[in-house]
Amino acid sequence: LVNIMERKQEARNPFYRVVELDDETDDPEVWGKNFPLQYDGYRRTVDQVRTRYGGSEAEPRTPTQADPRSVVAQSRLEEDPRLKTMWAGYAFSKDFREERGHAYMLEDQTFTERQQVTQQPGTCIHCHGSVYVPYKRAGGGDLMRGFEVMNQMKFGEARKLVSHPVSCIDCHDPTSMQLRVTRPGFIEGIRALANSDDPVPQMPSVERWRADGRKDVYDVNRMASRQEMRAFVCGQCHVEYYFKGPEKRLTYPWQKGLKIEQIMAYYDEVGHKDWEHLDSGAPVLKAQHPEFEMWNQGIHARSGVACADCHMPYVRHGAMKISDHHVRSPLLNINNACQTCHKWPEEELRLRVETIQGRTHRMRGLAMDALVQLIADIKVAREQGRTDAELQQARDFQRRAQFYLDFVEAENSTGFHAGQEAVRILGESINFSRQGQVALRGGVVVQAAHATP
Amino acid sequence: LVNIMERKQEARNPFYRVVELDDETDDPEVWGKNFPLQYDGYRRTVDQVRTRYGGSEAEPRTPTQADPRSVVAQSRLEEDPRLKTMWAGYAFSKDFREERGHAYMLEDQTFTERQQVTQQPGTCIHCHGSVYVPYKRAGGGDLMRGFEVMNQMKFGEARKLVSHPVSCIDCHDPTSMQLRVTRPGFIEGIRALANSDDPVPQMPSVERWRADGRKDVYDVNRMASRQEMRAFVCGQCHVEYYFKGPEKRLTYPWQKGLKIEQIMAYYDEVGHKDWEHLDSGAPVLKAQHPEFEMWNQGIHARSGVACADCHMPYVRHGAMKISDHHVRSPLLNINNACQTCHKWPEEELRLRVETIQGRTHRMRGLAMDALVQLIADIKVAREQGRTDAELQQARDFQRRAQFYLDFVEAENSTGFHAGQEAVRILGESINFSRQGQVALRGGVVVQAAHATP
Amino acid sequence: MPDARKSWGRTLLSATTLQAVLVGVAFGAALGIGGYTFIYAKGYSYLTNDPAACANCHVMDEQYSGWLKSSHRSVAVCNDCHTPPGTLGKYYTKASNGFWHSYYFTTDTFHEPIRITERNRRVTEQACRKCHAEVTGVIDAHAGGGEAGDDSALSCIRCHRNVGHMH
Ligand code: HEC
Ligand code: HEC
Ligand code: HEC
Ligand code: HEC
Ligand code: HEC
Ligand code: HEC
Ligand code: HEC
Ligand code: HEC
Ligand code: HEC
Ligand code: HEC
Ligand code: HEC
Ligand code: HEC
Ligand code: HEC
Ligand code: HEC
Ligand SMILES: [Ca+2]
Ligand SMILES: [Ca+2]
Repeated sequence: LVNIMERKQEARNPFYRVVELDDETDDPEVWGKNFPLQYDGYRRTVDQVRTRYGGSEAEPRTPTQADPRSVVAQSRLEEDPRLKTMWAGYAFSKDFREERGHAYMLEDQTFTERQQVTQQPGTCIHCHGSVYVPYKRAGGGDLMRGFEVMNQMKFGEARKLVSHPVSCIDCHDPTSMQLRVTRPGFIEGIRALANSDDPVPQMPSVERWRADGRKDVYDVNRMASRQEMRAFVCGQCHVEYYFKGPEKRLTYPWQKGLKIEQIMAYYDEVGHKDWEHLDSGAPVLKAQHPEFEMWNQGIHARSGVACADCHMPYVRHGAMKISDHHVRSPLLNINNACQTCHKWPEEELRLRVETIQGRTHRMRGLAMDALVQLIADIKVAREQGRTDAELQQARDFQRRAQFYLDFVEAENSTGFHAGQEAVRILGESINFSRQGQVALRGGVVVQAAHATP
Repeated sequence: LVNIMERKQEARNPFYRVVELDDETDDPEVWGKNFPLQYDGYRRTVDQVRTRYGGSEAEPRTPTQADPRSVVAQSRLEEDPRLKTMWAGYAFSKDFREERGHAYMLEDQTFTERQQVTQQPGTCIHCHGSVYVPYKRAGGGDLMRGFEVMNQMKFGEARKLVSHPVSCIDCHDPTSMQLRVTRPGFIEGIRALANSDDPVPQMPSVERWRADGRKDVYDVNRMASRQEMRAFVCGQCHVEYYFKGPEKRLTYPWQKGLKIEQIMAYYDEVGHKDWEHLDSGAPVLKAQHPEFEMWNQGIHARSGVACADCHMPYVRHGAMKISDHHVRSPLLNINNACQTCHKWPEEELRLRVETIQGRTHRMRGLAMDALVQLIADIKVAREQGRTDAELQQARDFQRRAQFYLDFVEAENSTGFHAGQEAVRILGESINFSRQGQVALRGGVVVQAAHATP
Repeated sequence: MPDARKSWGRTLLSATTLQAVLVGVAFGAALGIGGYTFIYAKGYSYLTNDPAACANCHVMDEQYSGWLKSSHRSVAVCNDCHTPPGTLGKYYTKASNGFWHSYYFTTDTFHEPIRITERNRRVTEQACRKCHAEVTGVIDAHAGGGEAGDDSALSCIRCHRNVGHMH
């Protein structure tokens, strides 16, 4: 067993190389032999601690045949029943829980009731397991090919091919340990974004590629800076998405840009709907965890502060410091996550976050009330026998109101990642819902709302 | 080469005392003899330069008998005619201009058309001129007494007693040069705030007074820290206000706190209205320049950054640093105003401000459309002969929608002072306007909007 | 990332047009001025290691008093962070900074607040690593060389801006 410190050019790496890692090693325990400290942190993502709006709460349950989990996170549906109305007719109205640590991603996906009420595609697994090796195997060495193959399996089949939650190999090159993006969804999504004209000052490498005449394609692993990669590896999964076409291809809706207006316009253009609303019959959409998109609208992204800076801050171990692989709410670790950059007391920093979250939470409540009232109105109008033509406008308002609201509701920082933008989106949602109610009653030029200077 | 010699000298003697200043010296030119650099800056507030949303534009006009001004700032009413609808029946619908530098405060107040359409009280002068000496004279040495006396004069009479715009003596003690508050309105307002239970972590001296058992009264000049005074001297005038009772006593509505909900609740409680809306008959309010209130909700106040830090930053004159008395938009002076704390390039800082202002401006537009539509609806309903009882609810919504919108519209940073809060307020305004429209049409439980968890 | 030459450009551009011309044509004169200050205003302080010496220029007062309050006051002097390792590089940097700062100080045409140039920022980033190799070895280990300034390196300053002198 060789002490790497002895070898000059590797003198920077104090770890012992106990085992050889290659591009087939997806078992984190094996990597852990070389990097025990990171592995220890990684394993601690099983912890469940609640913060004011985040973290998660361990809820005991009696295991069943269908769902052997003995502990789950609290149900968001019980916390706020209005969510059931918003999602009426969709699997989310059956089971939706607070998300918890990475260690649970595979089982939570496998056993959520949402799996029982609908037949989910293999695509799902893209973000809930260590799929890098399985994809390559399924594609005969070709990652993209494997992605396409597994997207088209039934979830159950695809699930069998995966044995770990997100693992070291999903974010790291096993030889250099450098960060790398392994997710086809992100590789294609960021490429589409680069091809758009949406300015992204917070992504220097994309702006550089554009400035250099957009030669061939934007290749994230070749072009992104290390600092960008500290956010991109998370953007592999913490994004809004949909399944495109019969091939169920996982797609990130970034063709026009990352802002809500641009994503909405994209879905309208491709005519996508996730389901038809049970009460209102509106063609609605489900937004999901757009942490990456929202972070991009915030001051931290603008200032070059990456996800890893806050969610995997450096922590000191003896003489050296390493990245804390216990990925979690930074509010459980304010000292390392925030205080190097912000010299305020921990309690003060917590209060600042909760002020931003509190405003967001209040507006979320108002937007939720408005939406639920609109849905009730359309339901009544429908029962009174109004025609689809008569309901069309109100339903269109619902589609927008609902997607805008859900975009913030599903974003897991309760607004912190982009405080002003989150509240702006909720304000627009309220405007849509209420205009829908007015439209149903007739007599006001609703278009005016867009006639704004 | 002389350059350096001079510099080494300057370092030793910052200024010469040429004249003696006492508590009667309100002529800035006299102070200027001792402090020529500050005086030079002070005089430069005549400059008119426009920024994207602020500054001001010099608009030439032909002087008339009634209004001898040959240059004014651009009319906000022409920029956005919706303002006339919002203020229908009130003096502001006749003349409302972009505000400009301190040098103009006296003449702009004296010659605005708002003076011709209404008989204004002497109270007005409190914030548009150097009233410290006049107040003391009118009160026989007693500032508060003089304040009461002049409040009850006609504007014209009070005006005659004042000869300068805000001057050195309004912010400085002539012997120590220390900052001091000279405005009765603020002295009483901040006292009322201190007596309330609204937490104000951004005002340490108030929190300390409360913690010490609220002994006698909070005395701003005795208790406030120097850093607090760097904001309080501005808060003397850049605040929301109204004239209380027949004595027309200038009052800052802070009894319950500085947030919009608290100010609204205060006005509801005392049953105050500024006028009855011409089109709708609603008992409405006019919000005015709540820079101090909004700044208090923002991250800068929370971080102890005062008005003077950005609007009167230190500038180096040779070896000494002085406060730039050319009070103006910081965007005209980004390097001194911002870069001492933010190492970003000037252009980048401008873009960050404009991003925050852009979101605010967009929401302002949506809120304005919603309000204008509500007013139109009430007008129609009225013409159709609906009773006051039937209109009561919609009018109440208008009262709220309008005050919330105006609170941000009248706040002169276009949201920058508290970006998320500004957009939140506008979102609530939209919710009020649209609910008013729905209420007029009947059939929805509007209260639900308040039933938010 | 601008290279050293570009950043000199930035520094020059920060002068008024008039000064820019002056610099262009009358480099000799500049040398004269710079040289004068170099002596009179103790510009040669650059050649010493005493932080107080840096403060011979009042425009350095802020950093000096900041340094006195900083976590590094007892462990690093200005030059530990603002000059590269190796005698030659060290004196080249000192000479050029010393000369240009003297020049700008005298002609009073520098951007305020003073901002570190790209070249000197890299020097500083290297300085951090020089003393903290042990602590940072791991986080730099897998970066492509981790040379300060190159895309694969982390910037220490991004998180530890205040270590030298509180901003
Ligand atoms: C400047 C610090 C910062 C950055 C950068 C940041 N976050 Fe966060 N994040 C937070 C805070 C603070 C919260 C709120 C945590 C809470 O409410 O307990 C949060 C919450 C979250 C949550 C929910 C956590 C929970 O406990 O439920 C997720 C998921 C998340 N962030 C992912 C990301 C991703 C992905 C990125 C980058 C695209 C990112 N964050 C960037 C600070 C940050
Ligand atoms: C392979 C997909 C994937 C990647 C890559 C990924 N995440 Fe996650 N993340 C998830 C899933 C899935 C969950 C929810 C797990 C659950 O609830 O069972 C989650 C949960 C979280 C949470 C919530 C923890 C809690 O206590 O609520 C945080 C915070 C988080 N991720 C941050 C990050 C950051 C930061 C990165 C990048 C350094 C990242 N994630 C990379 C899929 C991913
Ligand atoms: C583009 C990446 C991605 C895809 C595809 C994806 N997930 Fe997730 N999933 C996440 C992330 C990130 C989280 C954690 C954040 C959150 O819960 O909002 C999560 C959380 C979850 C959770 C825990 C919280 C909850 O919703 O109860 C479940 C269950 C889940 N996903 C199931 C699924 C199912 C079923 C599918 C396929 C239909 C799927 N996921 C597809 C990224 C993804
Ligand atoms: C969700 C993404 C993600 C996963 C999974 C992950 N890492 Fe990391 N890892 C990171 C990030 C981000 C960094 C910081 C890299 C940088 O700054 O260049 C990092 C850094 C490292 C480093 C460099 C030293 C340090 O601590 O900064 C090592 C070694 C490492 N990880 C080992 C592991 C091991 C072992 C595992 C599995 C047990 C693992 N990582 C799983 C994201 C991840
Ligand atoms: C690597 C540096 C860095 C880290 C880590 C960081 N921040 Fe920041 N933060 C910034 C910068 C830069 C800004 C923008 C203001 C500026 O330019 O100074 C900012 C702005 C803020 C603001 C004001 C903007 C707003 O949204 O209201 C808050 C609050 C804040 N940070 C809180 C936090 C918290 C809480 C954490 C930890 C969870 C954190 N920050 C982590 C650098 C950082
Ligand atoms: C952190 C910096 C900062 C602080 C602190 C601050 N402001 Fe501002 N202020 C700004 C910026 C930036 C603008 C926008 C200027 C523009 O749009 O041109 C502004 C705009 C204004 C305007 C309108 C100026 C114009 O050009 O029309 C007024 C009046 C104002 N502020 C007063 C105040 C007062 C009073 C306080 C304290 C209670 C304060 N400001 C605190 C930065 C600040
Ligand atoms: C005595 C009352 C008073 C005090 C005290 C006062 N202001 Fe003003 N301020 C005004 C008035 C009135 C105007 C508008 C003048 C006009 O438009 O004719 C104004 C205008 C301004 C403007 C707008 C300039 C422009 O170009 O649009 C700024 C910025 C400003 N004040 C900041 C401050 C700051 C900062 C302080 C404290 C250091 C302060 N003010 C103290 C009354 C005051
Ligand atoms: C509490 C302090 C205060 C009082 C009382 C006050 N003003 Fe002002 N006034 C200001 C400030 C601050 C500004 C600059 C900010 C702005 O214009 O929004 C201003 C701006 C103005 C302007 C220039 C911009 C515009 O509105 O066209 C006029 C005219 C004006 N005031 C007239 C009056 C009149 C008439 C009264 C009495 C009815 C009055 N003011 C009472 C503080 C005050
Ligand atoms: C609207 C308020 C206001 C007015 C009017 C005003 N000042 Fe000031 N002045 C300030 C503030 C704020 C400071 C900073 C004080 C501090 O930091 O303690 C200051 C500081 C000073 C100082 C201390 C040195 C410095 O520059 O920081 C002098 C001297 C001074 N002012 C002179 C004057 C003179 C002369 C006039 C009239 C021509 C004047 N001031 C008008 C607000 C004002
Ligand atoms: C005396 C110090 C100081 C000055 C001067 C200052 N800021 Fe800040 N700024 C801060 C602090 C402190 C924060 C909060 C984040 C943190 O804690 O680092 C902040 C936050 C911000 C943010 C992020 C919060 C938000 O509203 O999105 C922006 C943008 C910003 N400042 C811009 C400016 C601009 C523009 C100016 C000049 C007009 C300015 N600042 C002047 C200290 C300052
Ligand atoms: C002769 C007066 C003088 C002395 C002595 C002096 N400085 Fe400076 N320094 C200046 C001036 C003037 C500037 C601004 C020039 C500019 O912006 O390029 C400056 C700028 C700087 C900068 C930022 C700009 C850059 O070039 O990166 C650094 C770092 C710096 N000085 C460090 C030092 C150190 C370390 C010492 C002592 C060894 C020192 N200075 C001594 C006058 C001086
Ligand atoms: C001349 C050697 C030297 C240089 C150059 C140096 N340091 Fe240090 N640094 C030290 C020593 C010695 C300590 C004290 C170590 C301890 O307390 O354990 C220290 C402490 C620290 C600390 C912990 C105390 C704190 O401020 O939080 C940080 C962080 C740090 N250095 C970062 C840096 C950065 C970043 C740079 C470059 C900008 C730098 N150092 C340059 C020697 C140096
Ligand atoms: C992404 C933010 C970040 C970056 C980049 C960063 N650090 Fe740190 N650093 C931290 C945090 C957080 C800690 C605190 C770790 C702890 O106390 O557990 C730390 C700790 C340290 C310490 C030890 C302080 C002590 O407790 O003695 C030193 C020394 C240090 N850093 C130097 C550096 C140097 C040199 C670099 C550049 C090569 C660097 N850091 C880059 C965030 C960062
Ligand atoms: C421990 C490292 C360290 C020490 C010691 C140190 N500095 Fe610095 N200095 C820095 C860093 C890091 C920056 C860049 C700061 C930034 O970009 O925000 C800097 C920037 C500067 C600048 C540019 C302006 C500014 O403040 O950003 C000047 C001038 C300067 N230093 C002078 C000095 C002087 C004079 C001393 C000694 C009294 C000194 N420094 C000691 C690390 C140090
Ligand atoms: Ca959670
Ligand atoms: Ca103005």
